[in-house]
Amino acid sequence: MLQTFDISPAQIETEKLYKEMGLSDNEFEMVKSILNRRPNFTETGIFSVMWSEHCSYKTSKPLLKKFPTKAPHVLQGPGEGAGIIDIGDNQAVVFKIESHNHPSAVEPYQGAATGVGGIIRDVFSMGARPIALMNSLRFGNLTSERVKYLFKEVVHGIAGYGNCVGVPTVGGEVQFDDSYEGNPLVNAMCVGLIHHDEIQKGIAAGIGNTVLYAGAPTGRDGIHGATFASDDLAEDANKDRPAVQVGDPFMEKLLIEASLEVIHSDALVGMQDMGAAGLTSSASEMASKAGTGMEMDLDLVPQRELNMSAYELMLSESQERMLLVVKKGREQEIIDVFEKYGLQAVAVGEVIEEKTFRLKQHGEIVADIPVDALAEEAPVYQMPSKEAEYFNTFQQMETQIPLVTDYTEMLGKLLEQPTIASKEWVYDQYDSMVQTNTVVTPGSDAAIVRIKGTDKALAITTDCNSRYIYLDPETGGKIAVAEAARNIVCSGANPLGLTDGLNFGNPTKPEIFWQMEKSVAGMSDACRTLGTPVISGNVSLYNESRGKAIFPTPVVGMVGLLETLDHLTPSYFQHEGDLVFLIGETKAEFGGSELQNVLADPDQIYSGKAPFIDLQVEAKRQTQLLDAIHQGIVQSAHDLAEGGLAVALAESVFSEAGLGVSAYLDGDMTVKLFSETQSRFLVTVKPEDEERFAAQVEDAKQIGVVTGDHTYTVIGNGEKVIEENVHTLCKRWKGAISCLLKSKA
Amino acid sequence: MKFAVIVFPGSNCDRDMYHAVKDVLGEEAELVWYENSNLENYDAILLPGGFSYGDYLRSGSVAATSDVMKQIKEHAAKGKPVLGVCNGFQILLEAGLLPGAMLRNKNLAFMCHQEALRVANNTTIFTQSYAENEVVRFPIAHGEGNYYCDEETLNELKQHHQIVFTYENNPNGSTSDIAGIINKQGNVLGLMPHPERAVEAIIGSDDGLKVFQSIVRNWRESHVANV
Amino acid sequence: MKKVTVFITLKQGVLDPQGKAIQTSLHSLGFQEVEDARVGKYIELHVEDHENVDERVKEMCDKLLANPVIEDYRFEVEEAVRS
Amino acid sequence: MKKVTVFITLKQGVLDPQGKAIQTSLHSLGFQEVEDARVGKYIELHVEDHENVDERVKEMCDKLLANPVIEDYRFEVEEAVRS
Ligand SMILES: Nc1ncnc2c1ncn2[C@@H]1O[C@H](COP(=O)(O)OP(=O)(O)O)[C@@H](O)[C@H]1O
Ligand SMILES: [Mg+2]
Repeated sequence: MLQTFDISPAQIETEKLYKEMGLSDNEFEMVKSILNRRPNFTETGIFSVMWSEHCSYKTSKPLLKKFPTKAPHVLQGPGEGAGIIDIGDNQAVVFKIESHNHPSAVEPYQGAATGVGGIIRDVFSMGARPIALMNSLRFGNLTSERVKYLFKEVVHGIAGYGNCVGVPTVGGEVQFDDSYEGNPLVNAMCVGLIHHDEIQKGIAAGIGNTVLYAGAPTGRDGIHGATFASDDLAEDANKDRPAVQVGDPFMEKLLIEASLEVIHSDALVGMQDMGAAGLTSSASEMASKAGTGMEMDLDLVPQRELNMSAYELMLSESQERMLLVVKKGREQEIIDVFEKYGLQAVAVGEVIEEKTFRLKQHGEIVADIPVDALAEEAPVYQMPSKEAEYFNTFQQMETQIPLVTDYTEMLGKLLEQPTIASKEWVYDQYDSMVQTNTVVTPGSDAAIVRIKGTDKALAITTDCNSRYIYLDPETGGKIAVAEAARNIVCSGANPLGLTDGLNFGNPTKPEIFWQMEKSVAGMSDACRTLGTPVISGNVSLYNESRGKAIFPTPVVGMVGLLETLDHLTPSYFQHEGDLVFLIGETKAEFGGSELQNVLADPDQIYSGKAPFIDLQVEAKRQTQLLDAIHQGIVQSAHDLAEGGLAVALAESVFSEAGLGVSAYLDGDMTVKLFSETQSRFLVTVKPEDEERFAAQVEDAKQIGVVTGDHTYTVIGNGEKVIEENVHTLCKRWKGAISCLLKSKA
Repeated sequence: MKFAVIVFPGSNCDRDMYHAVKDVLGEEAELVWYENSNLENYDAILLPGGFSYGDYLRSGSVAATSDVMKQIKEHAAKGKPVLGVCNGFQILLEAGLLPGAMLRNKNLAFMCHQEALRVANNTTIFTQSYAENEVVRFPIAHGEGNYYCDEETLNELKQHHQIVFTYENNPNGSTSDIAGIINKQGNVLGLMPHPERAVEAIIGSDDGLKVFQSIVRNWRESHVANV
Repeated sequence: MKKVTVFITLKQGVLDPQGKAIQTSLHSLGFQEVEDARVGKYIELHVEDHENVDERVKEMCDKLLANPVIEDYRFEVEEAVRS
Repeated sequence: MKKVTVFITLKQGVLDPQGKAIQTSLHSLGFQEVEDARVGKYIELHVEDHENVDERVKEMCDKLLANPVIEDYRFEVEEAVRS
């Protein structure tokens, strides 16, 4: 680690030490002209973290502007700790997703755990009580010991943290593909509930007010985490290891309770968590937003280790810390609340009129920077973009129908693919029920969390099929949003809005930037058509290992509202004799499909076109299905995703109800069973509601009936093509992941 | 009847317990912060689940040494009901109010799902609303619920009918499938599964309600008798 | 200043699932020679000098650090080297 | 047969919430003299005699027992006393 003591501003410039910290030559020149002098070591560090992609979004900002972010029900769009959407009755829902990919690649347990801790702080720092967690994970295929280790430890880390803080982890997704082998993705989402009058902002208003530091003391953990999160993962991740932070979920739990208690005091002016770039970003952003300045005395900052330099104190990413601005003279009231919970809260500075960020240590000024230069005036780059070569090739490819001879065996094989297989091994380790609001636990399309004291509930899902996005970023981007909305609609809820977690490779490569640009364009289109504004999000770039990028993975975290629990609709079949309807026609679409994954040669697994999607058709079907659900004529609804109809039918009979299905299909069986055509739903209806349903939902066609014999049967063109015991299929689906984890590489 | 739900730093099922008693059952209940509390005016004490003091060192070990435990011991000595669920059970074990100890689940993982339980003793003040040998469903959510005691203690538990709930399909390796035990006096119950998470059908089961109903019924009966 | 090291182990006869898991993993990594593994805790305390350090530490163990139902403990006291 | 004792401790500077909690709790129990507490793991292995016991154990630590990102380890090897 660089030491600050002996390094002079001149040395930083002549020896180009700023480069080591992540600033380019050009940026260093900008810093000099902002300050009208050379920055010292601490200041250089502060600029480098604030201008890192993680804090400034310098390459992604132009893209993020394309997202629709406004709607009458949006109370807070992107820009604060988390976005807020009105749900009526003076209540609102607060949510955001955040990535912790790089820390998790290096130390999976702590990386994932602190990712959960960070996103929870984003939500309760708005004044909301965290009521649900989700996680969206990507790993390489479960064949190497390293990948298995990463997968197991990430799950343990999420469980270790989330379970302890008492926020239920109600759902998520896990996908496995080789592109994530060296660079797993760990995205965590938190949802909170708030009353309108409790909304807090991270602002440092009121000249003379006091800046309070609360929570864990600062150590040397995670220094340069923000810039580290913006770097390509070195082949030997070991060298980054000292940067790993360790979380203390117990401390977090106390911070939640204390923070949610102080918001009721009118002594509190603003509150923000210390996330990436720690004290630096929280303090400077709070001042910048309020149009004020801030002065802090670093000697007052609680410290866990001896002899910490100003640079280390400002850049540390020690966890479980908050920054508050409190009315002058009323500090003690706030401090008392924290003390009740055994937490330290100390005055470390004050809000000043001069719009500068001034830090003192040992009686000397160690940094003096115009506040806006850090937050608002960070450089923004328009990266060059170039269509990926593979794209053109894939677009030219003729659609081929893969050869499947044994449909029963293929169904079983698909159910064993880890991306499709039951994720029970994962979610059984999460406390999904604490707070006693979880109406639908993990294992369905969307998780459902009721709101006590009302008849309402929230539906929550995360989705992103990155295979489609790799093949065709724009279409894939549309599909990601549409699929999330489908999951929400199937549960009976109305989609409200979404948070996005944009995970991509190195944006300075034109083909990667093209992927970003196109997928954001596709997502934005879908958001507009489906009426789901983007209220928050996160960008994680440089997800590469050995120079190879991950599949573009813009995760969508969507929240919907059930106006009444009467609308709640299960994803699996309910009664023998119900009619099974398929909404939407099926075309031969295998690009990026699970069938392609199973059959293809290992060198070129995915190829061809991504499935086509017409957003107008999507919107129409979602609206019609939701109307039918609200009229009470739908017994179950499930969307079709990986593995197509065959897998969706299987998932619909894997329940304790002991049901089976008989489906009748015509045409090419491989297409009908395994194609991944979009905008399709599997719905069951009571026989007496058949006509009403068909009148309501235009594109629905009956394809079978729910049976009571626990058998999965498909009659294709008049012949039996699949007949299998449901229990046998279920066992393969349920056991696949633990089986892969146990088997030797 | 008035319930106290003790809140330790790190308790996280305190509100759930409160909701079950106050909102679902309709009895009086208060959340009582572990410090400076006076428990004299409460008729029953509930120790909720969670991770008191982060469950650092051993689950429940730090909470078990806190001052409030002295009052809880006094309360128990008077024969008043004490119910510890999950972390609350672990605290009761660590404090010596119940015999035995908790080990990590045999698969070393935290687990959370519904479990079928058998009411092995329906004559206690916590279970008298259940039928004999009734099988019920409560959620479990724990990493250290593998109940351990030595032979001698086990024999004693059996002899005095102190085993109140057992698992139908032992998920965690507990000795003799034990899910919940009671003290010899019959007024301190500890159990790993969560009855307070099973009080409304909408959240998966309402089989746990009878635990709280039993406590209330018993209290009413004895108070009517006293009047 | 004294440095106290407390070793806490599971009692003989108490099943140690963690130890068992370690043994299994070591085997699958090719360390067939491992016949048994047991996991315990190791606590380092720095304690101000005090007349009865030994007695005080014993008390700490009995009151908090070890659970006598399942655990045994022993400890060592030495002069702390200031770092 | 050798008895191997592995001591695993958190690296200097790595947060040890468990140690912190123990220290606070010892204080509230009246053991004010405790200035610091750190928690580590203590693993006892019984290992068949092998030419390179030390090397093998080092390998076990690197591969499985310790997490080199946040932990340090040391170990002792002695002749096992059969019990
Ligand atoms: N990482 C995870 N954490 C919690 N729940 C998960 C996770 N991964 C998958 N699940 C749950 O498993 C179920 C199936 O997931 P998935 O196959 O992604 O569903 P879908 O295709 O309908 O989006 C969902 O209920 C989901 O919440
Ligand atoms: Mg789905």
